Amino acid sequence: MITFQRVFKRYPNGREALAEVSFDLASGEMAFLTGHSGAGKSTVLKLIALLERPTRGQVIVNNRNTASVGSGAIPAFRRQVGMVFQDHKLLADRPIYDNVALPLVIAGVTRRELDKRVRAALDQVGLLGKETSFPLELSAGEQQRVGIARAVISKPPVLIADEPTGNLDPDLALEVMNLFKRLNDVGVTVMVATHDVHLIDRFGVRRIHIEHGQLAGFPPDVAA
Amino acid sequence: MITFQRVFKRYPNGREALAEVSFDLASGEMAFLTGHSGAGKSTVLKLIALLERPTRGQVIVNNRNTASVGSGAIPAFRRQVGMVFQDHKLLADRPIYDNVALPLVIAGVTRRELDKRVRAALDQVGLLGKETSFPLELSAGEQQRVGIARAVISKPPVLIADEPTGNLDPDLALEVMNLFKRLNDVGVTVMVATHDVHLIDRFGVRRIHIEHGQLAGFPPDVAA
Amino acid sequence: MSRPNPAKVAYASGRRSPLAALSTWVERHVQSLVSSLGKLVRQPFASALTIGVIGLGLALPACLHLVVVNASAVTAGIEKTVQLSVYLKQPMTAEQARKVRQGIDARDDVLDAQLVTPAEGLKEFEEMSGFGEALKALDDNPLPYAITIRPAPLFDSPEAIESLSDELETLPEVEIVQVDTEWVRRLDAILGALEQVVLLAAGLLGLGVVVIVGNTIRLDINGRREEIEVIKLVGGSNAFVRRPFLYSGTWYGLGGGLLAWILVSAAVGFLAGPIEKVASLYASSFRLQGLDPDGILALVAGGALLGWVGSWVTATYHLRRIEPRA
Amino acid sequence: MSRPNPAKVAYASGRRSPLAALSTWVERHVQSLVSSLGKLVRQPFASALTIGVIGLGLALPACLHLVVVNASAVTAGIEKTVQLSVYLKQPMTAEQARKVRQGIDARDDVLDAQLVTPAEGLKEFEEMSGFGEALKALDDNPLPYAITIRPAPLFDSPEAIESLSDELETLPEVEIVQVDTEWVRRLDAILGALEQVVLLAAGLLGLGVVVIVGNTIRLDINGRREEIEVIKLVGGSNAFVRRPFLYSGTWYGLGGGLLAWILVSAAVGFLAGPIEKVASLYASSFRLQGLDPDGILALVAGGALLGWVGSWVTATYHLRRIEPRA
Ligand SMILES: Nc1ncnc2c1ncn2[C@@H]1O[C@H](COP(=O)(O)OP(=O)(O)OP(=O)(O)O)[C@@H](O)[C@H]1O
Ligand SMILES: Nc1ncnc2c1ncn2[C@@H]1O[C@H](COP(=O)(O)OP(=O)(O)OP(=O)(O)O)[C@@H](O)[C@H]1O
Ligand SMILES: [Mg+2]
Ligand SMILES: [Mg+2]
Repeated sequence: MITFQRVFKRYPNGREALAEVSFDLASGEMAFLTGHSGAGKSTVLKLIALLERPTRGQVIVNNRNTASVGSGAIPAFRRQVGMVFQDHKLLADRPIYDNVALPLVIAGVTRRELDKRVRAALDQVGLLGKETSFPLELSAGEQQRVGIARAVISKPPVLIADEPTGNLDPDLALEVMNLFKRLNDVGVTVMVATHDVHLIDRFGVRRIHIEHGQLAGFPPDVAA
Repeated sequence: MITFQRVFKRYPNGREALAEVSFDLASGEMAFLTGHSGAGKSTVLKLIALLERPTRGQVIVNNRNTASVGSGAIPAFRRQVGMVFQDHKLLADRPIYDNVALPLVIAGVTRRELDKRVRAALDQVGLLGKETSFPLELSAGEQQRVGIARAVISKPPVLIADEPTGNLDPDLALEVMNLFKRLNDVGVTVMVATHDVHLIDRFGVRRIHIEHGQLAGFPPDVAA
Repeated sequence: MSRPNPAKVAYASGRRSPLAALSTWVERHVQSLVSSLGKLVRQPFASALTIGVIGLGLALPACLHLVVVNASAVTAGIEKTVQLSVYLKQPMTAEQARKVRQGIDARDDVLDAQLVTPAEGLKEFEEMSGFGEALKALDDNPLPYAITIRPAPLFDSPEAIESLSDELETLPEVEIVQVDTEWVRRLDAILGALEQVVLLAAGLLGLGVVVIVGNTIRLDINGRREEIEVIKLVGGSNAFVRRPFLYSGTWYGLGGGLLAWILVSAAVGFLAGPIEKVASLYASSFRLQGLDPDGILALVAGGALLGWVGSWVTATYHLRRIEPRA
Repeated sequence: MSRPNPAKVAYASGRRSPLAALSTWVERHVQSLVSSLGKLVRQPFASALTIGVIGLGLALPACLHLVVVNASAVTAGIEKTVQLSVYLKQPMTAEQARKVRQGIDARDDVLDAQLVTPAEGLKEFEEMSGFGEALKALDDNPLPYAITIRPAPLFDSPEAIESLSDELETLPEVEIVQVDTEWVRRLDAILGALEQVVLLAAGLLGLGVVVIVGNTIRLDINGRREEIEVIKLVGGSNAFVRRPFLYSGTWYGLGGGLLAWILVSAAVGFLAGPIEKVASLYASSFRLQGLDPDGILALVAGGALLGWVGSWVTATYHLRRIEPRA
């Protein structure tokens, strides 16, 4: 579902974020993406969502080589990839309901179905009843969960998340990871970048570790 | 240095974030602020920085009752309080140098001194050499450290940080906490809101725990 | 990717029928239309500023246009065609004078030539000068034969008239040639120049409206940069992001057009009194002319169109450049 | 708070001398000045849009003003004061005529009254009509005595002149009263109305410039909302945040003023040719008048001032409302 073939990424300012990364994530598989700060985790996810393009090498997502996706086709491509961001990326001037509904509005879903699905998604992240609140009226953890609801509402075959639990307390972090696992169980391919070594240990899923822009073996855990 | 006296906070939307919180943090003391997501940690820090005002009760910072600080005096007041934010709050269209220098520019420091201090602050967080980069060209952890450099550059007597390690890998998180500890050692009053139970255990500093808007005893650790 | 997962197949469901797609499309547009209007109404001050600027920009050429229209109406009441008076030498017989008239009348550049006998001339002079009875006392009519000439339509430019006048003066029977209604021509020249100014101003200000709307939309886009990035991040196309801006721009233009109409009507109402009073002193039945229905339509529809054009150009240009940074 | 910590005392150091503070203040302002200009230059298209709109807004009243100035210059060549011609009844002796003149001259609403004897009248008529030699043949002068009257300055309104004319006509010695130069007055009335339009337009467009700059600054503020929040978050005062916007606004206004000057000059250059050609046909030495140095200064400095005012008002109003949300 997600295949990296000898991907090299240099940013316009000359910084080389990925040296040569190759991996393959099968359809319905789940993986943690780990590595120190600045290792290149977010870069990998940006390449999958076509927020950046590789300098060299191939990135194949959902059977499509991203190199073949022209700029006009990017929106349709992105609708196949659910994303959860470190900084939530919510619309501050729209209520939670509208934020979560956004992908469906873009896809042109009818009002009735939209309403049903928004409620279901908010229920899944435990935020039913907050529809009319605005993002800034929520705590950081609550905002994070709104972002997750938005990422899954259009039922994308691929879901990527960049440190989705960084702002959550341990209980909530566990809950969110369980949510990702449940989605994975119904066939969604999931990739989660995280620092949370304790969570990684708890879930017996595949781990892709990056160090200085290259795949590497796992380091010894730093945990207490 | 920071005193809360029976503080009650209700947000305009009717949500009661703090029920009745009282504590006292002496000058030069350091404390962790903990609690589950939505407990009211950020609300406490917002009250200290006068980003919000208490509905009832007194908040006294740096010997001043915040109730006596008129809106015209808020800027001067805030210059006495260094803040590190969960979402960095950097200026995306200005290089790192300008971001870090901002508090000094506001304070009207001369060019020469400014230059010296910006370099010193960047050095402290290990980002010397990135002066001309823009925030979005940095990884999340690097941005977080830029925010810390900006918070400490004007040498404020009080430093508050809202989950400053949420986006950092464990090594870096430890390093950042050590930086806060060092600042505390030279007399800065430090208050850090965090979820990171492992760090809390490592540092033998005071812990203020909030549960449902009230001070509470510490919960058992969730860690692995 | 390999083995089909039954759960997954159910999960990625949902083709829609063409009819449902159409109804969704209509629904979307109606919603954009209403919500963009709602947004303007919710920021009354800001919208008023933009609409005010556009309204002024549209009102100005409209006002100038009315100035020209009305000034033309004033001068229209006056005989506008230039006329030449040819006074013949004395003494001259009626027969000779008629011949001269025929000669002039035959010219290509003359529409018609009319002979004025001394008797007719005297009568006209009496009426014109107001000397009335005084002249009746004259024993003898001292006036010469005269011929009044209207130049042919294609030869009424000042240059043509000058050469006509010069040529006539060389005739042996002609004493002197006079070109009349000089001041009307002078006024006409001013009006002509003014009309050029109006055209120039209308062009510039039409461009100005596009620019104003474009600028507003550009800054609006800038102000909603984050929102746009987020929408693009979750898969919104350029067209999707642009739609509300097009509606806003059109509303701005429409509002500006309506405001311009109000401004022009107010200006006409404000000036009608004094101007008509002045006119009435000269027994002129002049009435200040306002915008006719066509003009109003042009103003309002033109405003909306310019608004749409301005927002389309700007939104298309600027939205392409906003790419999500994550 | 309790025991003084030596490390801490050293840490929170740094009072500055008044001189250093002043030099920092100057340095800041110069820096804002330059950097705000730099920002405009770095967004050439966007800045050009705003400056273009302001330039148009300023150029228009300036152009209208010039229309009036030049139209006045055209009519200034013509005797402007109204004149009444009073023709006395015949027969009349010179003595009687002089008495009538004295009676009229003594009136409050008459500036002066001049007697025109039949001989003088004939001479004038000859010159005016171009009949020349023809009239020399007259045996007898058929003209009556006439009195030409210039009304007193305060009594030259159309109404006053009408009543003066009416009263004079009731005198037993008066045959008829004629009010001259009607068309000049008509033209003047049009110019007067136009001048009102110019005043109205200048007022509206001055306001328009404030509104345009204000609107631009408002949208600019909106677009930099995040930046403003961050600056306020780290302790920037309203004045600190406002400074760059004031400089931008002033630059916009100044640029607009300069552009308006260019536009007006271009329009004058564009129209001067045709208009002067028309004028030359009538042997008039009329030259199209452009902006004088005072006008240029007013345009440019006025533009800058209006820009400053617009940005000050908007920035003060809007920046207060942006409070950091964290
Ligand atoms: N847009 C960009 N332009 C230039 N350099 C960039 C850009 N984005 C990231 N980088 C650089 O690339 C490197 C990898 O960044 P990336 O964000 O992928 O790291 P990361 O593993 O996600 O780190 P973190 O855990 O701190 O989020 C960093 O050194 C960063 O400075
Ligand atoms: N501006 C606001 N308006 C209304 N309600 C708010 C606002 N900010 C916070 N709240 C509410 O107050 C409660 C406490 O929020 P706060 O941000 O203080 O929690 P927190 O402890 O920082 O949580 P987290 O760990 O998720 O950041 C939450 O339930 C939130 O919904
Ligand atoms: Mg990252
Ligand atoms: Mg918080």
